[in-house]
Amino acid sequence: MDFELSSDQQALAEGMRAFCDGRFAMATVRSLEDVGIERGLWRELAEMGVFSLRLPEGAGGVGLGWADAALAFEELGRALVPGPLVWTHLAAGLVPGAAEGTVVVTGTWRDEPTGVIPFAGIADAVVVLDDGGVWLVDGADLVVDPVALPLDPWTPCGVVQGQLPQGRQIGDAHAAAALRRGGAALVAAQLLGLAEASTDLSVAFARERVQFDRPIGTFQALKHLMADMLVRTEVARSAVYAAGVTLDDPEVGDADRAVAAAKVTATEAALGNAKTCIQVHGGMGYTWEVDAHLFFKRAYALAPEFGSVDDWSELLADLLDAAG
Amino acid sequence: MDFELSSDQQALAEGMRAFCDGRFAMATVRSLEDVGIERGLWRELAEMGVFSLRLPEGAGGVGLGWADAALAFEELGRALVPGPLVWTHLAAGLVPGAAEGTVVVTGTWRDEPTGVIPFAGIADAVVVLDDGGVWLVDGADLVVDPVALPLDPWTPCGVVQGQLPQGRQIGDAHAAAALRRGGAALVAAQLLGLAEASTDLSVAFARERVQFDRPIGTFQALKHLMADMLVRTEVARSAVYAAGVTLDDPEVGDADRAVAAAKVTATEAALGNAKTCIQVHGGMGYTWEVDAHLFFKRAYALAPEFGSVDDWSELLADLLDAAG
Amino acid sequence: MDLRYSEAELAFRAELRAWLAEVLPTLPPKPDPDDWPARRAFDTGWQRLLFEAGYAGINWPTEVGGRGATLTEQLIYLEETTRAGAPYVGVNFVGLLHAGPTLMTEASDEQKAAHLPRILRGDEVWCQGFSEPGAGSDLAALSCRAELDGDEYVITGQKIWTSFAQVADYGELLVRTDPDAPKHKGITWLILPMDIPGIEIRPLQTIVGSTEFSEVFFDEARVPVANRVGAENDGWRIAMVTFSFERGTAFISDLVETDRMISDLVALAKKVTRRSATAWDDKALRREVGRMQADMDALWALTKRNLAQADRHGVPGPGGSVVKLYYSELLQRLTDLAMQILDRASLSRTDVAGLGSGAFVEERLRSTSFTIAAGTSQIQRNIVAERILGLPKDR
Amino acid sequence: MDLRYSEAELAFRAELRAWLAEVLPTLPPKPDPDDWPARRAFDTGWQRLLFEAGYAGINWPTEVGGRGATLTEQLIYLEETTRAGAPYVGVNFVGLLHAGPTLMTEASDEQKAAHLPRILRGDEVWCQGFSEPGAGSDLAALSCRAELDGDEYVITGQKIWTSFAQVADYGELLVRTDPDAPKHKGITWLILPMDIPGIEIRPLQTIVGSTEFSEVFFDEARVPVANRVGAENDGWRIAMVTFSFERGTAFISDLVETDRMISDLVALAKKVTRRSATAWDDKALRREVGRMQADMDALWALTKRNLAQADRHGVPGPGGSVVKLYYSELLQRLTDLAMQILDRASLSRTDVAGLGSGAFVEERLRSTSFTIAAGTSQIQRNIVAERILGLPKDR
Repeated sequence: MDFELSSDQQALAEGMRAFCDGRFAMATVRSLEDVGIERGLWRELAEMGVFSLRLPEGAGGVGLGWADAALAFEELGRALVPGPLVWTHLAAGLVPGAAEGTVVVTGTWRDEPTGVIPFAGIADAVVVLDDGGVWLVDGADLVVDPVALPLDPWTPCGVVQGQLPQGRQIGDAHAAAALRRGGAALVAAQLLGLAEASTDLSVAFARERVQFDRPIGTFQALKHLMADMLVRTEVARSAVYAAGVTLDDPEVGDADRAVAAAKVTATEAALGNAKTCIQVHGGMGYTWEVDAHLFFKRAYALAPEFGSVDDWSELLADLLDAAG
Repeated sequence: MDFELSSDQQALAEGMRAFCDGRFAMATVRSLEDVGIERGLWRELAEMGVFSLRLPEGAGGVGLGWADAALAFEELGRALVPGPLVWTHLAAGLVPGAAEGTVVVTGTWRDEPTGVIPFAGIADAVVVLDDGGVWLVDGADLVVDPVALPLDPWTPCGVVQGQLPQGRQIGDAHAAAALRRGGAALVAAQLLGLAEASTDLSVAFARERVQFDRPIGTFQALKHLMADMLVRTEVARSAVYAAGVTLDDPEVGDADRAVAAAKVTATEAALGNAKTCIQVHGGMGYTWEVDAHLFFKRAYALAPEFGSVDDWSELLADLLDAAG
Repeated sequence: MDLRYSEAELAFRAELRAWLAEVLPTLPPKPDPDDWPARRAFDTGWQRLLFEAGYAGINWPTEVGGRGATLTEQLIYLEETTRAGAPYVGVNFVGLLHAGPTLMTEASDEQKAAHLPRILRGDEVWCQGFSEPGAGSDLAALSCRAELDGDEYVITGQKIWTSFAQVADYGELLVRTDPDAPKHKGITWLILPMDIPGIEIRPLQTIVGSTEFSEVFFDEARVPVANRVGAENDGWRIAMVTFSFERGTAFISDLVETDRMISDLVALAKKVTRRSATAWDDKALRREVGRMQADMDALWALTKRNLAQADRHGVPGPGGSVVKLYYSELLQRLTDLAMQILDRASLSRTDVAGLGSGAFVEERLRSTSFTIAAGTSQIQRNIVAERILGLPKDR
Repeated sequence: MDLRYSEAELAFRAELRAWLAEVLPTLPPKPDPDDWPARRAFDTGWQRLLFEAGYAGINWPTEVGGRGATLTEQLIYLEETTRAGAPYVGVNFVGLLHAGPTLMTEASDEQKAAHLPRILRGDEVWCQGFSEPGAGSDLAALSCRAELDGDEYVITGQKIWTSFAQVADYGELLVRTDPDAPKHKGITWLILPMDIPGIEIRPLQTIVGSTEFSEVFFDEARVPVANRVGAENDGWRIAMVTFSFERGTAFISDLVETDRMISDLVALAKKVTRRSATAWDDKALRREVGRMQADMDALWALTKRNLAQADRHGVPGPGGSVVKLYYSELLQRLTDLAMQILDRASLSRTDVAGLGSGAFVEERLRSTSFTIAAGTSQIQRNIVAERILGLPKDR
């Protein structure tokens, strides 16, 4: 047992970070307001292997596992890269063009009651999960009313009008469950990245900002708020990495349970840290200019994806029940 | 409208505090460990009017209202006076001798699943509430197994063996509901008193205790913990007083709703403050010698009485539902 | 202790309610939040209506033309106007609740006569120039300079978080007149005409995308010495006098609205379906909502206690800090719970599927500022700890 | 990243498990917690069994007679012994985990030879004399004096929170040898024989009524200079060396037990009836328990990360402070939830109605100390903020 990044994993994470720093600098991310996706950048993500990461090398992929994918998605979360990254990643191998970045895929659950789908109207295809399997709906076959004012301007959404089309089946019930599990793990990784980045932003500000003749980071009350950010982040990181490893090697634990721990703790970390990040920034945290609100909005936008904290907590309780 | 203590109420509260300071100094309270009740002191409580406070003057009472009673019970809570004070107060006028302090009355709910009754085996009589009414069981008719190690050594308990006797009916269903409501309000008042006293104890300690060459009360982290104690206390105080006033004058609001707010906020204040009180005291807070644990144990001992936070929160939701 | 309204209070409520029922339907539609001239026109129009009906300056003494209402009447006024959906005080906020009260106690008779009647009638709009980029929680660290040149102060520097700057006629301005004095001792309070040369206003965009606040830049703007209120370098005391005007009424409208939001949340939860049941069938949610209502009812009772204590002793009891701390966190909890219930519907700031969801999402964003503005929760806890509990100062 | 145990690790686990299954049934019954001589006998007897089986000093290097196990083996050891209900390290705690490791790196060869083998065999019990009434979180403020008189130190002062003082043979003692030096610079580390004259031990009663801790009073107690470890006035550094010995294994037993408590809570909730249903039928409770299990599983994963990082870099990654902060609060939340479920059954510290409730009530009381002992949560947050996040020191 050695629950520490291998040197390959270290290199992967660093590579992804360097890529994001270069191609998704904050100014670039900011420029994607209201659209979320720029096709050229999307293809660059594909070239970086974001979507084909877990596809076998024979199928044009990188041949890596879930734990590696989690590291990549952590960096994408940290850099606030927008778009239906997880859905398109999951679709790679199932939907032609997804892996190559030529087809943008988003997704939903058939029993989602409000009809809201992130990037509907923008994405080329929509994957639909239900108890019976995985279905593919062409973007052109959806009638979508765009959300006028999305919570996260980098996550434009559409509301499906009328019945969601049945679509073409591209996977069985087993595959649907696997996508839900894997999707939750990767969203948890993005949330982890958000939690980290908002901690860094808070700490940097608190070291610079002077009030009462000293950096506000010397005030114990703020110090302790930020200590709790670090604690939440490290707890979540452990769960996210463990979920990745368990998805890769089911013998080391129950994959559903590991994913539940990841999604629950990473969501709490991202939301809790985003709130604290605004608070630490004081009035500046309430301005559009400071990045704090981007983390806040993205954390809320990702929280419901692939099952909420409540959903996964209930599932964990069911597992405990079954074990007891 | 004038939601501030009248001069009579001010005098009542001060009188009760002086009485408690004199007759229930901490050394006296400490001496009641494992027994909870001393008959002589109990009669002094009766003479002070603790039990007969709301009985009409014609019936040998003081003729005051629920709001006044709440002020008295706040002081009893603050001074950690042990015993089934609320049950005996509620029994005054229903159970001969209760008002005079010659008969100690405790109580329970017929559907209480565990059979635990505080002061069972010590009290002379047990009031039982159920959906059908109010019932009186003679202490001698109960077979009780004393709890070997009570959570709060000043709240010895017994576990009823076998079926709880039916008892003699002394009130109808309406009276049972009224006793539950009034009892919850007075327990909330006791919890408020606990919340206050544990704040005072913490503040006094934090002003004196020096670490790192300054009183620990200068450390912002502790300061903020104590600020939250004060906030919880004042929120709870407002709800408790409002519950008393509403019980006295049902035209000013829904009594159940007012009592719910009181029991919920006072329980949270007492528990939250008791925990913080131990934390502020550091290692000393974990010793028997310092009083912090008395507040902690009493808060937990009173929390379930006359309905828990969950019970009253659900009732409040039902009221909202009905109103909506 | 008495929670019953007197006959006079009930009559006041009835009369106000009748007037609101009559006048509100005659109002023009609410303007776009970013159309500041329209907002000024709307808010000052409403103020004029209040003035004509005798409700203007509800808390101002009758000597200066106010209503001179009791605190309970003020409570009723805020409760009824909020419930009826009457316009907020809006652009009249600084004039009516901040600068006006300061002028009343600290200004010369000429200054009072020049401004107070116009504020009451809605003829004059004020803004505030207190905070600066380097002086937020630490307001006394302000550095915007005013140098005396003949009978004028020449002002250079910057202010921030100035609401209504775009449409204000005057600003209450704190400037540093003695840079060598200890920081609280070198500050002066000026009446700033907003139309003089040397002032530049740059709106700041908030996280909800609004332009509620501005930055105001001063480049040798010249203000007559006659516009000084009180003595030179006595401005800190004067600013603090203003803060002490609060009598526990500050959050009443917010509480009324939050109370309504709890009921709205129940209605929303009954509409959101989760598998076969509604969200409201979820016991955990019901309990959580019940608990928030308990907190809300307690806060409402606390407000009444604060008013009663302010009435008797001149200052509100455990202080506005307690209400602000508890209320701002309650609102965040409430809107967070709504976000959970809404699940993917929370991704839209406008209503989805007829749920009435937009208001909750909007308020989840907006409420982030409630633990920051007008004294962060950290500053409020310091105040509670030091001024109420008597704990020693940090240093 | 790899969570699979190697063949060697699996073999270690199997062998240990077999040994435990064989030896545990032969142990005498656990003694009364307040019967200290019996506790010493029981705990040192167990230590002797460990020693004979080759498990003593699992984390000690083989050079000094320890097992020299890898960190993963230590994890397995702690996991298996806790799961099997084996005795705790008990009275051997200070010797095995604190004083022993210090002696290994800082003591003379004579001192090592005199003590290390005896600690490993369970022949020698140690206690700790660090904290004082005036030196808790601020340990360096300690004032217990040692004055040199010939070849002896004469000690006068007081220590507090000393576990096992009643039955210890030796104590690791921090004394002030230079009162004029800066506070960290005048401290010396001594091996204190507990049987010398001038030592008085007074047990302190805890809130659970136990005598886990004592106060130790010194009235001119004389300790040979030969008992000094390291140089005079170098004691603070030596004490810190000991703290740095932690490799992320400190809370493993606690985590294993808390994990089991969550399962026990499920079992309990299935037994508690509330009206017609059981507590476990309550969705809110299930969700809450599920969430705690998520936190617990994450903490367990964090522990494995800490161990892996300690293995590679010599120090555990984000530090024990993170685990301690999160774990101690999780345990308090868990036991609080149990108190709510138990309702009036929470009034008894012993089991009621066959619920298995006593352990939860007891732990609710006991866990109050977890956010205090070995560095309060406030001190831990300072450490995280300053040492991990690099925020500036308070002053």
